Amino acid sequence: MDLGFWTLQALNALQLSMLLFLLSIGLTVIFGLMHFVNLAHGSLYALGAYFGASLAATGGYWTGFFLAPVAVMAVGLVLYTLLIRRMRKSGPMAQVLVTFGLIFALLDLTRIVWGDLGLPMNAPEILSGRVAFLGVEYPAYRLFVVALGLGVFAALAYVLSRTQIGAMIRAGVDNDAMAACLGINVERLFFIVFCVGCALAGLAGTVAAPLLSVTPDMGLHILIPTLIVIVVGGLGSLKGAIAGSLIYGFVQTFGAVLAPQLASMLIYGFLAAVLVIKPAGLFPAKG
Amino acid sequence: MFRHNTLRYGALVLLAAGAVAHAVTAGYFGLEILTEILILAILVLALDIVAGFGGMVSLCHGALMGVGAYAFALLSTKAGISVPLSMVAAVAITGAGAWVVGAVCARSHGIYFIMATLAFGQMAYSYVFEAPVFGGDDGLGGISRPDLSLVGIDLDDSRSFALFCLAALTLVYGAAVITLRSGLGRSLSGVMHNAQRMRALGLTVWRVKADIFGVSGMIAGLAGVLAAQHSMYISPGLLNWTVSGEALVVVILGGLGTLVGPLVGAAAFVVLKHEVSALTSYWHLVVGSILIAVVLSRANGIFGWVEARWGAKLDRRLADSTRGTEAQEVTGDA
Amino acid sequence: MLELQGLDKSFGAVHVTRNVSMKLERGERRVILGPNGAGKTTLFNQIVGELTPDKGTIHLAGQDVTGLSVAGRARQGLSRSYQKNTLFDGLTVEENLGLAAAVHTGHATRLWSDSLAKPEVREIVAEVANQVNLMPYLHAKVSEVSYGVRRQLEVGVALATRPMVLLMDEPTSGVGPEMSKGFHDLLNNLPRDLTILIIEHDMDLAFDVADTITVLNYGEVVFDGLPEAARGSKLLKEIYLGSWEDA
Amino acid sequence: MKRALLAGLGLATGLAVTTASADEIKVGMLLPYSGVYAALGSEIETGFNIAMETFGGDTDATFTVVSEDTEVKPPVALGKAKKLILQDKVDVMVGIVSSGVLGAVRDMVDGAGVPLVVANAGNDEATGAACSPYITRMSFSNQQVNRPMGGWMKEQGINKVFTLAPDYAAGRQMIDAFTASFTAAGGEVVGQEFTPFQKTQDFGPYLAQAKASGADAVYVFYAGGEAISFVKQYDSFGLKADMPLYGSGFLTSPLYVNAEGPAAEGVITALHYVPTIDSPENAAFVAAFKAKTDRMPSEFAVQGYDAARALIEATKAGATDRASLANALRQVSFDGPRGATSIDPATNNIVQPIYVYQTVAGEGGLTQKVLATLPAERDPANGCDMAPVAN
Repeated sequence: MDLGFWTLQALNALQLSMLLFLLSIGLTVIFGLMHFVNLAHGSLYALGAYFGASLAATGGYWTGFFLAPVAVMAVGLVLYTLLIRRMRKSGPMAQVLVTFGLIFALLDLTRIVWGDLGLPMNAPEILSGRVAFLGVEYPAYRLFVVALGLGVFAALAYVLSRTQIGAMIRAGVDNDAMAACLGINVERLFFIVFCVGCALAGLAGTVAAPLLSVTPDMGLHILIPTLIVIVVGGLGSLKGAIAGSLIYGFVQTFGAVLAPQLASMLIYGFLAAVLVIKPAGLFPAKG
Repeated sequence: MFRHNTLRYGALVLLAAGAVAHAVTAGYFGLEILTEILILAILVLALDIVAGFGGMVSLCHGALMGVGAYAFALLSTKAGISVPLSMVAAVAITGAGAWVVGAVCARSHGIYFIMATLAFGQMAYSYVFEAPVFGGDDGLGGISRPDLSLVGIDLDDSRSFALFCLAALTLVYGAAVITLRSGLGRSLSGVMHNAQRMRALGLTVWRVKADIFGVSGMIAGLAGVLAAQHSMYISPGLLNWTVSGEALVVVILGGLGTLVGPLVGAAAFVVLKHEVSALTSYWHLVVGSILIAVVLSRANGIFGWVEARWGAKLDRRLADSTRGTEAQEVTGDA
Repeated sequence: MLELQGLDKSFGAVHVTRNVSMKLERGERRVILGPNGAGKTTLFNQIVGELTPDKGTIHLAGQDVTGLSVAGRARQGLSRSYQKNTLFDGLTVEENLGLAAAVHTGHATRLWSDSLAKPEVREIVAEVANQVNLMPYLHAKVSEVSYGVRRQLEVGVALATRPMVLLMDEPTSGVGPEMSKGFHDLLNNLPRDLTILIIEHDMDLAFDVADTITVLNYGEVVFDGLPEAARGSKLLKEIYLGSWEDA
Repeated sequence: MKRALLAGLGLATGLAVTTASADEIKVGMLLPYSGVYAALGSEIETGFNIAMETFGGDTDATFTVVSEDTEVKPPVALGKAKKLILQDKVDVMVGIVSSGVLGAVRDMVDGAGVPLVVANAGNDEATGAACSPYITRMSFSNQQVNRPMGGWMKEQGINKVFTLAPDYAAGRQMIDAFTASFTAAGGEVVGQEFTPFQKTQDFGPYLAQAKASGADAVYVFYAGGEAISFVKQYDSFGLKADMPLYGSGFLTSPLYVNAEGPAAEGVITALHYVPTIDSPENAAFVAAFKAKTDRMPSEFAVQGYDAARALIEATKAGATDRASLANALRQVSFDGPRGATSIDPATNNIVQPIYVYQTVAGEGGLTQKVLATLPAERDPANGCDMAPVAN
């Protein structure tokens, strides 16, 4: 267990964190802005993986990488127009039920379209090897995921803090009624954020496909980790999403190494502890 | 606070009559389904008490049911304690566990409360899954039902057991109504409407939440005991969050905060699932679409829809015919 | 009965109360005046425990309650009404009063008996309903009664815990002059040994009902004394120029 | 006790069950058609149907099949089993993918005296301490497919091994069986980790541990989605060159190997069936399966195929009802796609050769190269004690 070992584990943790960050940022901003609990976010992630794998099979990895998020965004657009918009004013219970129904329906739709067997998707040639990094050999693709996650984080941080639409989003998260009074078209803002959130979920799915397995239940398996991330971090904030992701990645990875018997319980214990001490997560968008 | 109205009484009578008629006439599989419905109904009543009347949407009720089931199984098969005593102990243990969870989570609200309960449920699930004493993934078998031969009832018979579960459900329903109408239940509705004001009135809000969560946990524990006796076999899957999620769906599908609605929901959900899964292995799609349709109808679940449509009308008609129109002047201003 | 000593509270750079002290004797009726943003409601929140002061102590009937929770202070005999109605909208007027009375009588946490059926609870409900003129509306839902009635209920709920000290945050806020008159009578109906602290905007009413007056400005006590003295104060005129002229 | 149990399962009045007509056998199929194992369910069913079409004419008996979805949930499966036994009054049941489900229905099947042909679930107890004259296993047992690899790997000059498996009963049984035979042969297990079952997405932490352990090779058991993730991640860390990957054959099952892609190349595992076994029986089976699905069959397909075959063989021996079917199933023996296949009447577990195979690139995708055929071995009785077969 030398330094290289711990570097390797730290990179593993970082890689898992970034994957979860891609997934949770969309969910948390949608929640913060629209107060909408989209439990079907994980299903969109699964769709991203399936679209990515199908597109990659015909046009190569990068086709999947660039088009799958667009395809998932299109699905998100349909969902928004048919369902989500009508559900905006409903209470959280109705939203839970409708998105639960969506999970069920999307699960079976993927089974009908793609079957029960896993789909193949490989990392592109250029990223399939390993590179020397910080004194260890690390899979290039995993470094790519880390870089992508950090890149998205930086881009979102820039958009949220420096641009007009970012200011509108922050205003909307803070107080949507007030934002509407200030002349912000809140509905359009919701729509944009929802679409971007869906695209990011799709991106996470495509990126995860070469790492993990593309199976129908992958969306259900990722849902709980994602919810843990956004709740630990605090809903609605970029800072919360990145903090929650990092915490999850590191607790999970180092828990598996240092306390393997507790590995599966550790993160739940951590979640419970956070909520006891800070009932609204570590960095909630609103005080 | 919970109130009965004509429609609710009517629905209860219909449900009870249907259950009894089914229990008397059904074949083996029909009795299986009925028992499944009755046990699920007990679980969703427990969930409706906290979620519908206290705003505490729990995602650990499946785990609580599992705790009841495992506590009963371990006490009765491994510790050699008699069946009735094990039942009481299992219910008490689950209630105590739920009280602690409720007390710890009481400060959280909304999705944070959901996630906090999920955390505790999943911890219990992981523990049961991994600790050898619980038999791991393979589960525990050899669980027995209570011996009622003294009163001439053989619970090992499917029909008697279904009726036994029906009796349990009736009892639980009564207990739920009493709980909700008690001082504690009234305080709970006060807390749900306005926790800040209740605090300002001098109420220790977390205690009320924890107490109600404990009562609800006892009921969930009873559901677990009955589930264990029904299958005579239990496995960790009982504690998984998906069971809690399904229970929550049943409560919302039936009508949150109506007590009667979740009973309707339980029956509808189980029957629907069995009917659809007999036709296609893609039953998730059908059930999912129906859930979406119910929500889009903008009603508070199936029973909520019925109530919104006919409940008020029915009550008004009855009120008119008996008392005349005295109810009108209340709205007058000062 | 109620004694505040040196209450200080700031949010970041904003000082909302500065070294506020006052002392209310048993049965005293004191009105707090001050322009918007003077820190009146913040002071209330500190007294009842919804905010923790940075400095200072609060004594209730000779006991230091500064460390107690909101509920703890309420159980010691402190009760408040809110400027914005804080009621149980889905419940009836009777149930609203009953909830408060049940907490006071200890029936609020009993599992096997209905608090509203208890004679001691019913007695309080009836008495309070009489005091604040809610008798005709007992069985109506809060959402069904008029704003004015809700305003009365707001005070009624606070009264139903049988407090020693009652804090009322702008009880006549949002109601017409008719209701304000009614409120005067309502106060006269209350027992004389009840200590009352009121935030009030209506000057006439304030001078009518107050035994003593405290004026807050920028979080500081700028006047503490009898109404007659307040009326003549120059300082107050400056602070309150517009509304004083009108009054 | 037994009587009480019987009664408990609702059989108090249902014991005297009559079968419809002597030569009409009603089969209850208990498989997952939804849930995580849905793919296995349909694979087994396809195999079963092919055998019925191929060999159905060999017997006078006719078969009608009632299928029920277990959803891989033990309580659901138990309810469905009760329905099949009590309401549909089936003569025999076939199926069961997960060990948990088998554990749930075991007492019911044993009590009701309805023969059950297990078509997948491999928990050792089912043909050990919890064996029943009514439960015959045509698939494999967890120890059976892993035990032979211990000796074989040692022979290949591998001395130090790191093991990994999901943390549940089957994972532990598979690894324990391997560890026992590997250490008995003189090998050393230098590290062992069990990963949270179905909750592990990233195996990176464990792979780093394996790398740091200094083992010669890694031996694992994973199946389904976890197998796909694991094999891909093992390859991406570049561990295959220094530390070859071995395992239980489910790791690179033909059902999943496609999704694993080139990452699976070179992995050596052992299993009771691979589609490249060179025999006329297998060739016929593979041809029939490919004609139907355009894919190579997996071990799950052959389990379904042989389960149907066993039924047919039993009826050929004159079995007509629950009791005689149970008795005949225990003595079944035939040459099938996996070679000489028979049931050990002492435990009712299948006796079959084990194939060590390497996943290699072939024309049209990955294929399985058989490296060694290890002789069939009976499992030890493991506490199984039941009445001998009647003749």
